[in-house]
Amino acid sequence: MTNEELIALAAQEAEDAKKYRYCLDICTGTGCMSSCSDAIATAIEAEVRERGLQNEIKVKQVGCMGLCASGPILSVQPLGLLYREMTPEEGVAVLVSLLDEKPQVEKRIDTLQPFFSRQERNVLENTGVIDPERVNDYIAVGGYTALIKAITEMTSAEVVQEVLHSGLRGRGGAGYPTGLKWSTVAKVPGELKYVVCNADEGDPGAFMDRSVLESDPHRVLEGMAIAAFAVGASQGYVYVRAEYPLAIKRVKSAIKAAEKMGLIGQAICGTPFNFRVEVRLGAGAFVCGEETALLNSIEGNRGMPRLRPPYPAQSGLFGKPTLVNNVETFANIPGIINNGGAWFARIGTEKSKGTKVFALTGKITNTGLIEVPMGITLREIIYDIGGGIPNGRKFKAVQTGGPSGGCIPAEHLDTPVDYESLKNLGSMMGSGGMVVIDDSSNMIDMARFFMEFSMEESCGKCAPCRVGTVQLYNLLGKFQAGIATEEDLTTLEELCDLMRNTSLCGLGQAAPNPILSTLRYFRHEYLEKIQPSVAAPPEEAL
Amino acid sequence: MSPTTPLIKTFTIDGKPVSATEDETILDVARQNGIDIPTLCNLEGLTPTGQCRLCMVEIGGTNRMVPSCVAKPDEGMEIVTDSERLLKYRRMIVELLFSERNHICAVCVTNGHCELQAMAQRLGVDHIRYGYLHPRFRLDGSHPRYEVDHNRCILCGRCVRVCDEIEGAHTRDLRNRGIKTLVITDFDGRWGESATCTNCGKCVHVCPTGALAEKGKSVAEMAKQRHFLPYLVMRRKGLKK
Amino acid sequence: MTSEEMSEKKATHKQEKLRLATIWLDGCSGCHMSFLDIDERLIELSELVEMVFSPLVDVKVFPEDVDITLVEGALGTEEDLHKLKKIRARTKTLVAFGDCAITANIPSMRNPFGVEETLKAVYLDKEALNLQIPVESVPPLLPRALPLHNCVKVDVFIPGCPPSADTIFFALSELIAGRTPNLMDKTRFGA
Amino acid sequence: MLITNRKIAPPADDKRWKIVDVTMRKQGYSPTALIETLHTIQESFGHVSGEALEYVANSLNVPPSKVFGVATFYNLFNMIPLGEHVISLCTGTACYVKGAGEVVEFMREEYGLEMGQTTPDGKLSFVVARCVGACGLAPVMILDGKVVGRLSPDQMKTRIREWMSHDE
Repeated sequence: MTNEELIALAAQEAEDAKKYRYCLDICTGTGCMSSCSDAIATAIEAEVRERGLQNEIKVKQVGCMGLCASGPILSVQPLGLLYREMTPEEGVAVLVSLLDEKPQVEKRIDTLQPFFSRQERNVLENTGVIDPERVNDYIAVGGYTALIKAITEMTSAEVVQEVLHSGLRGRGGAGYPTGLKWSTVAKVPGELKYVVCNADEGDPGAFMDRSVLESDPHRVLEGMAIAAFAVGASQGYVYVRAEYPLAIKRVKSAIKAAEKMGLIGQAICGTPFNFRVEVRLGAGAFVCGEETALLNSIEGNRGMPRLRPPYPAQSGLFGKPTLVNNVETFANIPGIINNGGAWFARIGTEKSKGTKVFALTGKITNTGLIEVPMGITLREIIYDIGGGIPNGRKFKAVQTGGPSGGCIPAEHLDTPVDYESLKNLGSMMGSGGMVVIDDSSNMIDMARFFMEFSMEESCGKCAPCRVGTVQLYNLLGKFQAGIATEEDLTTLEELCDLMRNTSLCGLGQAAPNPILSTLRYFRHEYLEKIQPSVAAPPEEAL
Repeated sequence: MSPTTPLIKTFTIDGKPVSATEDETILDVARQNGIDIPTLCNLEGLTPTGQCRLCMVEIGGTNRMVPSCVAKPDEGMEIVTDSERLLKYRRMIVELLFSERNHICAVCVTNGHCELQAMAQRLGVDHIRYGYLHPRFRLDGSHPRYEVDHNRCILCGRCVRVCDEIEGAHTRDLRNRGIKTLVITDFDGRWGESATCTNCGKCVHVCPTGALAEKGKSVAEMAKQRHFLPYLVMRRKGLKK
Repeated sequence: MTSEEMSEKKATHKQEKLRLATIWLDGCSGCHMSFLDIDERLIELSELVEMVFSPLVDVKVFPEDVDITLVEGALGTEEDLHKLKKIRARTKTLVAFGDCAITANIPSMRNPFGVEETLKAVYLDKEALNLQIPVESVPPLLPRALPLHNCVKVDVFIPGCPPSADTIFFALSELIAGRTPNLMDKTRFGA
Repeated sequence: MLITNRKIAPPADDKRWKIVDVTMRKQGYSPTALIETLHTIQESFGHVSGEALEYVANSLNVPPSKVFGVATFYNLFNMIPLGEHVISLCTGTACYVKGAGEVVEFMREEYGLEMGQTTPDGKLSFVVARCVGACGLAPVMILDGKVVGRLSPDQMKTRIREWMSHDE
């Protein structure tokens, strides 16, 4: 497919869209789907057929609209109306009200509320707007123009430069500058190189990558293809968690569709650039989110992290130079290529550019998927966008970064969200999970919950993580039971320090963070549990 | 000055000026210079994996630590192999290993010949601060000549590596993960019924503890013989040429 | 402590003998046997310390104000725990004496199986008369045999199964001299 | 253990093995196809049996211990068949914060099941799901493959009871 063909197709799609009076979009992300949102679509479609309005009303299954707390959500275009908590019958009722020219007021969502107005949607611009299973929908909103621009108008060095300019940093957690990673892989000589998309979103409490893959899979493929062009790779893998069946299905169908249109595959756009993509499934191991463990897993091995150096950029998948980026990172690329690095860098703080997608969950009114500019404060996210804490309870902490992150207390709510600030607070950006905790939760319980997770997910390769996580888990059990001693507190802190400094991979090194951060901000909760005198024999813990 | 990378790198270990070729690790160079860095998973002749974390050393002027068995030195580095901090971490790691399984030296076939026991002594570990986990294992005595006692295994992976890299059988691997990791034979079967084991006994002799032992040995009788390993590695290199 | 130091100490502090106690809990008495293997040096020792409680002497009640107590054996029963707490309260320097006291050693071999299964294996799964688990006049077992330091603060550890007589003598000499003995070049777990 | 270059016959005359063969053939019977093949087996048979492991080891020429090691490293593969009905409880953070722990208690009390266990009659399995990413709906369960969410622990209990009584 050439650029002209692409533009023509987009124009045709726009023309087609115009002939409908209304377009009813139903969210079919995992969240709404679990409330049978597909049945709503079916019911409305049946009604449309019955009334013979197929040429006037379009019913479309789209991806996540963000406000998962109110799903299933129905959106009416071009009126821009949103309806919450729909059932098939109610969906039909909305349709009927539209046909009566009196759009239903009941169950309408206020689209001017801060949840929508305070967001800045960039990665999620098409999410909840296009049908993720139709490549034409993506093309209609300008999809694949960035890829064609990159491979026909730019050199690979220019593409890398643009990404460097943008200041984009890895969205998987650590925040390594993406452009730098690309330029390293580009510089390593090699006939065969790989691009790997890390979609093994393992942090409990995070679903950004799932939503992006489910709602706008072509965007990720386009980003990967641009990356492949930039670094000189010809083969790509999307490593998706098996727990995300819908995302897997949509990525697979997106790959097929893109291949069919010649946007992926051999001699893309008539250029010598080849890029094939395959999907590989994770199989339930959090550690595979660590890039070297992920590579081992793609190779069919136990997902144990490798020693670095050599870094994947030099010797990655099957020993070849490999670029590993996460879903959201790739999803940022088309925008950067189309609009330029400077466009991207206009948003954000000095060191953290662009926008970030967060999954807002826990004890918060508006649970859902949001995208905000870097530098926004936690308070704005939780109180303005998130709508605060429900049930009249008090905010206690927000947990970011999953099992590798920490809990941030109320006194730091005005901290701007960027990589460095969150790290300075003893937490981390992570992949974007934000779990809000209210005053009904105990922080030792939280710390132990995460330590249990790390203990079960430790790969077992290095001793500090394999045994350290278990000992920490047991020690926290003593605190929970109120039979801990002063010495136990010292041991707890020493073990955290040991794991942080001596564990083999990032997961083990970061595993103590939930303890360290709760000790930092909620130390009194630990001290309250310490027995003044000698302790009783430890409980049977394991 | 030409910008080409010198083939020989010079640096210091504990203040002593030393040099390394491109392929040599910090541990290699330390050993050549009579500096003994503690290790448990490392064994000359097997691929180093850097997993026991005991051989970590400090890079002077930074807060960084690297596993010396795999890390290669950079020109001008100042390596510290022995500091209060390193000693503290090493002790803790050994204590964690003791707490993990049921290491009862007094009744062990390798009492007095055990690397874990010797490491505890060397590092001054006279008690274990962490709670013993006391897992339960079944012994495998099905092999006519050898036996496995997981109570004494520290998951160093030497047996897995020697079987794969030197013997070429890959009879052993690990099952599960994390604290539940266990060394297995074939499809987690009994050793005596293995279809792939060549009964060579290499795994027994590379094992640092009493986890793998010859049958019929009583307490303190199982000393390990490892001279075959560098010999075999040398022979095979020779044959390849 | 060198012998000169020791004779000096004898000369100057004759009237202020240190109060030494020893006890065995869940252990085999092997460490006490090794203690006796100090042989003739026991006489030297007796001039510096007063043995105020021990299975080797005839005292029924654990006294107050003990300077040094050597505790052999693990914590196996509730009674052991009770005793140890009392000992801790009455002792200045508590010494975990031997591997059982330090690691729970042999007694801990029952730990992976639990009390019930262990008792069943020992008292019921046998071909003998009067198969029954003893309950009367025996203290109940703790769920697990434990090292001393899991329950009380321990000041000095003397590893070994048993520690050699030389190790014990050296450790005591150092303690009497008011120093913390460094034993790791003399003994180890399982020594 | 078979060593041969020829195609190895499947353990039984069951069409599902053909699907497994397709997966392996697609990747040229490369040892790197191991995990993909295990996925296919799990999907086709509901579990990964000992004979399946042996078949894969022989077909892909991967050492038995490695096949077993890989299959047990990943949580998703189960070696024994699950019950007729499977309740997977998400144990992610959001679900935890919103009370998933009470469901664990309930399953223990009502059905005597700990996580990862199946009732002796083989009717019901209670397994852990890693975060399914539907945190907006916490707490979340997957009842026979269907995601059910946004229920209070009490409602969840009712759901489980309802669902269990269906085929009695």
